[in-house]
Amino acid sequence: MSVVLIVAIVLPLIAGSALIAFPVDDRRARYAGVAVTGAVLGLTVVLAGAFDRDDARTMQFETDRAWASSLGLRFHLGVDGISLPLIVLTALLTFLVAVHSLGKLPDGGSARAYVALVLVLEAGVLGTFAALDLILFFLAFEVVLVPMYFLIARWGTPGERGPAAFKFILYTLLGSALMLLGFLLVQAHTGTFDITELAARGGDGMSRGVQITAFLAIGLGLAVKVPMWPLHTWLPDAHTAAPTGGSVLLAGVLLKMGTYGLVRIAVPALPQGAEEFAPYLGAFGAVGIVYGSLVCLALLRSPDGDLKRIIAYSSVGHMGFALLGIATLTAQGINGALFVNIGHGLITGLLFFLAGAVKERSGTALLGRIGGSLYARAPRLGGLLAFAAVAGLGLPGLAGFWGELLAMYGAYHPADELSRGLFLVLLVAAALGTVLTAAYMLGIVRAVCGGPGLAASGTSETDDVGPMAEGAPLVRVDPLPDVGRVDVVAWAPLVAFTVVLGLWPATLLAVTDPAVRALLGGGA
Amino acid sequence: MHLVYPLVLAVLLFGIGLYGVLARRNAVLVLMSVELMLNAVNVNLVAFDMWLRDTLHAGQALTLFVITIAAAEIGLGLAIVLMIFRNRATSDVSALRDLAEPGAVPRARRRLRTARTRPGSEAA
Amino acid sequence: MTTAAALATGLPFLAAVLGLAFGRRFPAAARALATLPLAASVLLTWAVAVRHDSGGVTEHGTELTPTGALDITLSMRVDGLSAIVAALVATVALLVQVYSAAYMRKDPRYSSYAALISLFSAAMLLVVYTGDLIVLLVGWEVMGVCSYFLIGHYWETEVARAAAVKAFLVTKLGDVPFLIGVLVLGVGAGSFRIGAIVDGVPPGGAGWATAGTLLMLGGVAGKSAQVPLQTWLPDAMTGPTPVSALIHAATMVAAGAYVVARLYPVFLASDATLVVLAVMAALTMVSSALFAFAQDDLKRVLAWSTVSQLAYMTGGLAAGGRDAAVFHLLTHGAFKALLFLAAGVVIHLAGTGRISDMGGLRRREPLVFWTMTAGLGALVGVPPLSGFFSKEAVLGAAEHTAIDGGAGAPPAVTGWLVIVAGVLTAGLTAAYATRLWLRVFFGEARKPAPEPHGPTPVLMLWPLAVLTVPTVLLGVIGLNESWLPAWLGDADGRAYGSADAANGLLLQAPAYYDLAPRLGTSLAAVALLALGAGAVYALWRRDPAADPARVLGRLRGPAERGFDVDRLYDAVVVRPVWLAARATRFVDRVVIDGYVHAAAQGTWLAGGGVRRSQNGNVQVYLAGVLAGFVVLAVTVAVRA
Amino acid sequence: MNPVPPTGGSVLAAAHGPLSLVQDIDWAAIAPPLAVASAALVVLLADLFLSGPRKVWLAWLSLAGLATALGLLLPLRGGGRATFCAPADPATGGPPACSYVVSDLTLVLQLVLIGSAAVVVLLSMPMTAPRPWADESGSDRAVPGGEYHFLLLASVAGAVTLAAARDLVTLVVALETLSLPAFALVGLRRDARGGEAALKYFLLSVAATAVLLFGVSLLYGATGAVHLDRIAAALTTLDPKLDTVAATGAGLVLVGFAFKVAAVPFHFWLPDTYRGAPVPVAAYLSVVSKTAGFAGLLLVAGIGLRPYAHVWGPALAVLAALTMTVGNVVAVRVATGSGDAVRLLAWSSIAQSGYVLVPFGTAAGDGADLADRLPASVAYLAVYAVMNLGAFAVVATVGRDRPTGVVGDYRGLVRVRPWLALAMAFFLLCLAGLPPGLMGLFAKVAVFQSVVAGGTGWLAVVMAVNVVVALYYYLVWTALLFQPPVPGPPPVAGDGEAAGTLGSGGTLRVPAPFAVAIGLAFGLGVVLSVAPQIVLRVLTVPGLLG
Repeated sequence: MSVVLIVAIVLPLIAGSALIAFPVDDRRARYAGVAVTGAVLGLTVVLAGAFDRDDARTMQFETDRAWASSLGLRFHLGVDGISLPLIVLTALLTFLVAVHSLGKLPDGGSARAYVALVLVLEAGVLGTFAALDLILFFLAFEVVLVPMYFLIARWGTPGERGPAAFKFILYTLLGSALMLLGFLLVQAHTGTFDITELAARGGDGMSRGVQITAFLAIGLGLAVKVPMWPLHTWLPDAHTAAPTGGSVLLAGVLLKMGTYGLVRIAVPALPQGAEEFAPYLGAFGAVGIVYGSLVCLALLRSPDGDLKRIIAYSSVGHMGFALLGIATLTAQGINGALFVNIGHGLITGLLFFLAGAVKERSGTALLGRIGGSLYARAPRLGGLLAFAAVAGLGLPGLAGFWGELLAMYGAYHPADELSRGLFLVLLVAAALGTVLTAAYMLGIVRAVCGGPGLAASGTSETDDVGPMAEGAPLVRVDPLPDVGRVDVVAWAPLVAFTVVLGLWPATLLAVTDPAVRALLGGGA
Repeated sequence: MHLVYPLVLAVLLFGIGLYGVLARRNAVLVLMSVELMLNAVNVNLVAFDMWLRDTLHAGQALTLFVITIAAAEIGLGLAIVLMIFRNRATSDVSALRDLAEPGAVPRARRRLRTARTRPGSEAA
Repeated sequence: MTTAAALATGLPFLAAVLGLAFGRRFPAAARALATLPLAASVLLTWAVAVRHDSGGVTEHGTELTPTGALDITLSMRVDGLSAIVAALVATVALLVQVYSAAYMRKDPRYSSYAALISLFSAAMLLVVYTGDLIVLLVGWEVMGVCSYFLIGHYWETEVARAAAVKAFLVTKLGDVPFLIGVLVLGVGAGSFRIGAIVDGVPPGGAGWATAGTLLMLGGVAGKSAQVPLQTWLPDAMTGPTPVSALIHAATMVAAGAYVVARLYPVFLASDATLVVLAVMAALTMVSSALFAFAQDDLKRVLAWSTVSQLAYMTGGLAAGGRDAAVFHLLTHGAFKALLFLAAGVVIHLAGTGRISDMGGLRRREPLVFWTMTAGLGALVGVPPLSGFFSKEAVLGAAEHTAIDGGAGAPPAVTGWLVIVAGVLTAGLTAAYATRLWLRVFFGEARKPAPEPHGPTPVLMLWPLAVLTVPTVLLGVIGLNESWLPAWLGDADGRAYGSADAANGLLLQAPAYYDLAPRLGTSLAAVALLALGAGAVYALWRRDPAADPARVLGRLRGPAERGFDVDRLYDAVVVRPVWLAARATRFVDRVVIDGYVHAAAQGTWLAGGGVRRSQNGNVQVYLAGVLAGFVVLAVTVAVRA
Repeated sequence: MNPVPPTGGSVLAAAHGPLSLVQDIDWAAIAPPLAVASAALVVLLADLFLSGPRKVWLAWLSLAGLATALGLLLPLRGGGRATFCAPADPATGGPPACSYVVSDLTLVLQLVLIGSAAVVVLLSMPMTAPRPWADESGSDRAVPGGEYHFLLLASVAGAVTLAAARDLVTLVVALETLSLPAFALVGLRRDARGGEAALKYFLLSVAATAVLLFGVSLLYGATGAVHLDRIAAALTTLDPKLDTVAATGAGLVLVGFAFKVAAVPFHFWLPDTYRGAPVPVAAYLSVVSKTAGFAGLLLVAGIGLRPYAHVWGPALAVLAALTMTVGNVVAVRVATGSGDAVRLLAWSSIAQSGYVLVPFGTAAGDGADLADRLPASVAYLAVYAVMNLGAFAVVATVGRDRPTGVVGDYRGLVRVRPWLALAMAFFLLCLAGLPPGLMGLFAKVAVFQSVVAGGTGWLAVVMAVNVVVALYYYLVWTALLFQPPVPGPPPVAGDGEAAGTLGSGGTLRVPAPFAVAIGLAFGLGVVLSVAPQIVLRVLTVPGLLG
């Protein structure tokens, strides 16, 4: 089975580079893209099937071969309860983006190049989630940068794509360079890059000072990617400028590499470092939640409030919960963080698909000029946007709730060495953050979906003589093209998974919980 | 005689050569001052050799090499200066400003230059 | 038994999912899809109630999910309280679905409306039946979002959109402390299961119990529109009337009181919570009754009256009368649903919702007149009707706590608060009910009513008749101890024999289980009632056209606007949030992003500076080299 | 194969009688530089007899010479062969010190030097051969083939010898043999710019050499020895009076080599020289001359001045930080300002030499753990040679048909020459150290590893920031390769040449030798990216600095 894992990672890489190297006409390239990403999705599903659930704590499908022995780098891959869900999510989202690319692509480059870059991106992300060697993790972490840069710079919105793409890649590279320094510091003191070995050792062999410095370097690098509050300013620009497929992948999957890194590497390998920085991490996470929602509220009212920018800031808020969950250093907190990863990936992926669709139909993403009354003009699209917004605000019964609940549960009852007073304050801040999140999410629905009825539908006078009758003669709007066939295929899995994960969270928690307990048990 | 005399001489010679290289405008004079610096080195080497009573006489061997190197350099240096003189009709070292970074040369000197380097097209 | 309960919850949920997914394509099937599954769940809930009779708790469940610490279980906990309330909820929901089948027949979005009503019913049944607090929270918030969508049903109008957002945000604000309360109780008792929490609280009370219950009061206030968070309910009237009938009268708003009743032993153990609850209830009772008196819109009057009646229930709970409060919950559910549905017909007839334009409608639709009169009578507490018995039961319990409260009973102050507020509200209720009754049905129509489109459809009238039966007769079940109190069982759900109450085997003093009206409180209540009704009647007699509410004089304006609590919220909460939002955006754009751009700019300028040093002059280069050599030589020499 | 001392050139019995003048020479050890030097002479002579079109043979001759030199490296694998050894001085009783030692380090460096020189010869074929690739237009006007190849091979001979020199005299002579022909090569085109570049390079280089020699003399005076290992021994037991003299001498020697590798503030000559010289010569300077400079630095600092590590360690650390930062920061302005391709590569090569200097900066104490720090520089040098030569090869190719030599000329190259554009993108991303340029990434990780292990944290952070700044201008260039042509009239060329941007369909011919050079570099790059252990093995070779 370990061969399946390798093929799942290497196949998109080879296909992508082949597409870049050999000229193929656009139509066949798009179908090739769908085929390859579909195959990878199939492989990951096979992996999920073959995954031994009640032994979710140990690494499975492992391959471990030397690559550059004098550097200490080994080609060491493996999957456990923590990385399996993320791998399946990556494969799913990339497949949906490939399907989405069958429709209209923004101009800026050939579809062949677009699909190739998406495939290379997928290989990078899958590599990051499956890597069990620090340098291999760093390498896969960086493979993602160049394709994402070109996706934004070439297919983004013409005005702001250049600087936004540069801001994204330079900011993230600075983070990952610092992270590399942290890795090398760890290797200098423990002599190994192997993540499972480091987790098993739980930080002995490194003095407290070294652990703190290493955690600071690695933490900063990963925090840029999460994004943690003060290091987040690259995200809104990147999202506003990125094409739909790019935004979905950026928000759906790339952000998860940060939190995954924290859970997989920083917390278990450097327990004393984690203990030292947990309050700061939690504080920045909570600030991120409130800060993100406040900025979204401001964007709702401001003239240049862009729908995609609001969804980008909502990602800052949601990932704040993940950080808070991790900062509690408890099993339920980290389970919550992993659940937020998956839930946010699905919901924000759907939100960005919808935002892209709205932008495509109304020509602009600016709330002021979208023209509102989406319920009337494109009922199914309006309904889906309402569903995604409600899921986004963390409605229980949908995927967004469980992660936030567990993070708050962890914050209420953090690990013993952490100060309960601080985490209670963070809990209250996060809880109030959910109210603010609800405010701007419903604000979006109110600004985009509500509005005057359709001109053609005739006066829908109901018997109820409610406010309708007394209203002034209402302005009428003309209909927009509703959800197309490609869109349905691209979005249906996201909606389905959001509901399934919402109603039956055990599908995910049963897999991650044993691995997290092993991590903390082994680590602390 | 005590070692310090030749050393002081060498340092003085080196200083003079250094000043010559920095201050003189004419290329040939600059070459001469470089020679001075090299000869200072020779003085130094021979002085140390005697002082150390080195059986291998490494110092003097190196002096011979330095002398030959100096000769080669001067030959080549003069050839280059000659070429510039033929191209530019001047051997003023500070007049050669073609290869400066665009925008680094103060405005006053720019008009002197013949081929204006084209301002590059703005990169994306 | 629990499987029947699970099925009762699952059927409407299934209907909702099918309705939302395929509603648009098969509108005809929507009506059947709305009523049939709900009818089945009514039968199931009644079967559960009957089979339970006065038995103990039956609970079955499986582990929903591991969380890393306390696991969450998906379980159905059927005890007397949940069986009866579930039956009420299912029945009212069915009646509302039938009523709105006719009421909304021309509305293009009927299928999604009906699906949302089914989803709401499923969520409410989940809240009623579930045995785990987290799952209760799930049902709790799904109800919130259904009420948001249903209030915003007429999203064409701005006022509906605003009311929907306001309703959701205010309840969500209440849900924040509720969630934290759930966490506190869960961690305190070592499990999220209601059974474990109820048994886990020590008789003398515990820190976590008091804290947890106090925090949960936030959620109760939000959902049941009690004093701090009551402003959203009157605005929610912009939704269709059947929605108001179901959600904002009988079921959702009662969920707050239901949760307190469900976890009653925990509340009993924390006196501080009961005092706060009592204060909250008293304030709400009186103020909302006064606001109801000053309203001009028919549905807003009923909305404020709902708030004040809910305060009765929470007041009863605060004063130790759990069975009395639940009794009032049942009767109120029946007669308030009746009043709202009747109001729907009245507005349909009068063509407007404003009382000042109505008049003399009793001849137009006699059935509506008589059913509405019964409803108003029950609301006011006219002796033979159900309202009188349940209100007296609450006042009786309060009196018992005030005068001879035992060891386990709540503090006396809660009793006094509830009695005084209760009696006062009885008078005010009589006042606004009579004013409503006279101005709508008697005198001449002040505005020419539009020509109705034909007779009121029978499907709208039939539910009114059905609801009149419990409105009139339901009072009886409180008279005998072996009926309602026995069915409900003790506070912790355990059944008890007829004699146990007497010889003190139960949680509370025997008096709390006897719901028969006591002489003292009954006389006082009836006296106030007569006073209130008489005064309004006299005012009306003097000038039928004028509005009896003029007696409030200058107080009328603020009373109509609910003492401007909205403006207070706007000033204290909403505006500061917008300012904070704008400030945060400024900080984000200028300060945090500023540093990033400054770094880039710094690199740019540094590059320019150094580049200028490359000016092509060999002498400068040589100077650079030799300067470097001097610096290096000095540092080397110094360090050596 | 055989341990030191060599069996072949056994030292005559030092025990009896006075110093014997006849020395036994290990011909196998000195075969590579000898081969290159003789090839130079052969080319010089052949130039007399070949005329007209047959002049192309000169290039093939020099290639053949370099190939034989490479071949001669093979038997020396295993290293440890030494020759020209001075007998053990009876007074000090030290071991015999040899002037020419072929250790593993030397072999690696010689391999890099000769390989790079071969590629440079490939690149200079069109320029030096009259026909069929020669073209009169464009910036590469014809250069006298005979002189060019002779000078090139002479310079390479100097560089190869320098890699094996173990005493100051040989070092200095080799350095001069390397530099003098280079001055001539820069000015060989005899145009105004060439002349100016040659003069600047000459003056600065000579001044630096004078400083170097002065340092050598002081060092000799203080330690009384010329052989590096003897100097190291003497430095440990130096009497304090001579301490400052020895330290100053050491400093001055390092200044000489710092100039050679163009560390800031001794970098001023580099941009003007590269811009003035023909592109193949610029490539030669940026790779072979720089590698030789680093070889000298490695030998002197690594072996000779090892006890003074605490002195020159921090100094070189500051130098490294300065070099990286200045190189990258100015390159950013060049990329967005004039956008001159060769000048951008010049500043980029300054920044790259900063990265190579970083492991030197970690030296401290008595330099005990230098042996496992400095090999990172060697590894980086090898990788740098491949990627830099590749980049120069592409610039040379495009420069022939687009004489303006501006980065804008590369816009939309992927549509005109897809493989050329992909190769250029690969080289640039390697220089930036970002996947898909894995080779560059591994080299940077090796350097990072040595600096983090060395404990100079601040230098590691400075390098991390520099990697980010560097990415900007590499990415601006890479992005241009894939961008659609700018609509509207092509920017007016300064001197009216018909050099429209690529996008406007200007033809771009890729002569055969360029294609071979780029293919070789790209192939080697891909191989090293997939299997970095080939070059990274250097990191864990025991006693590399033996």
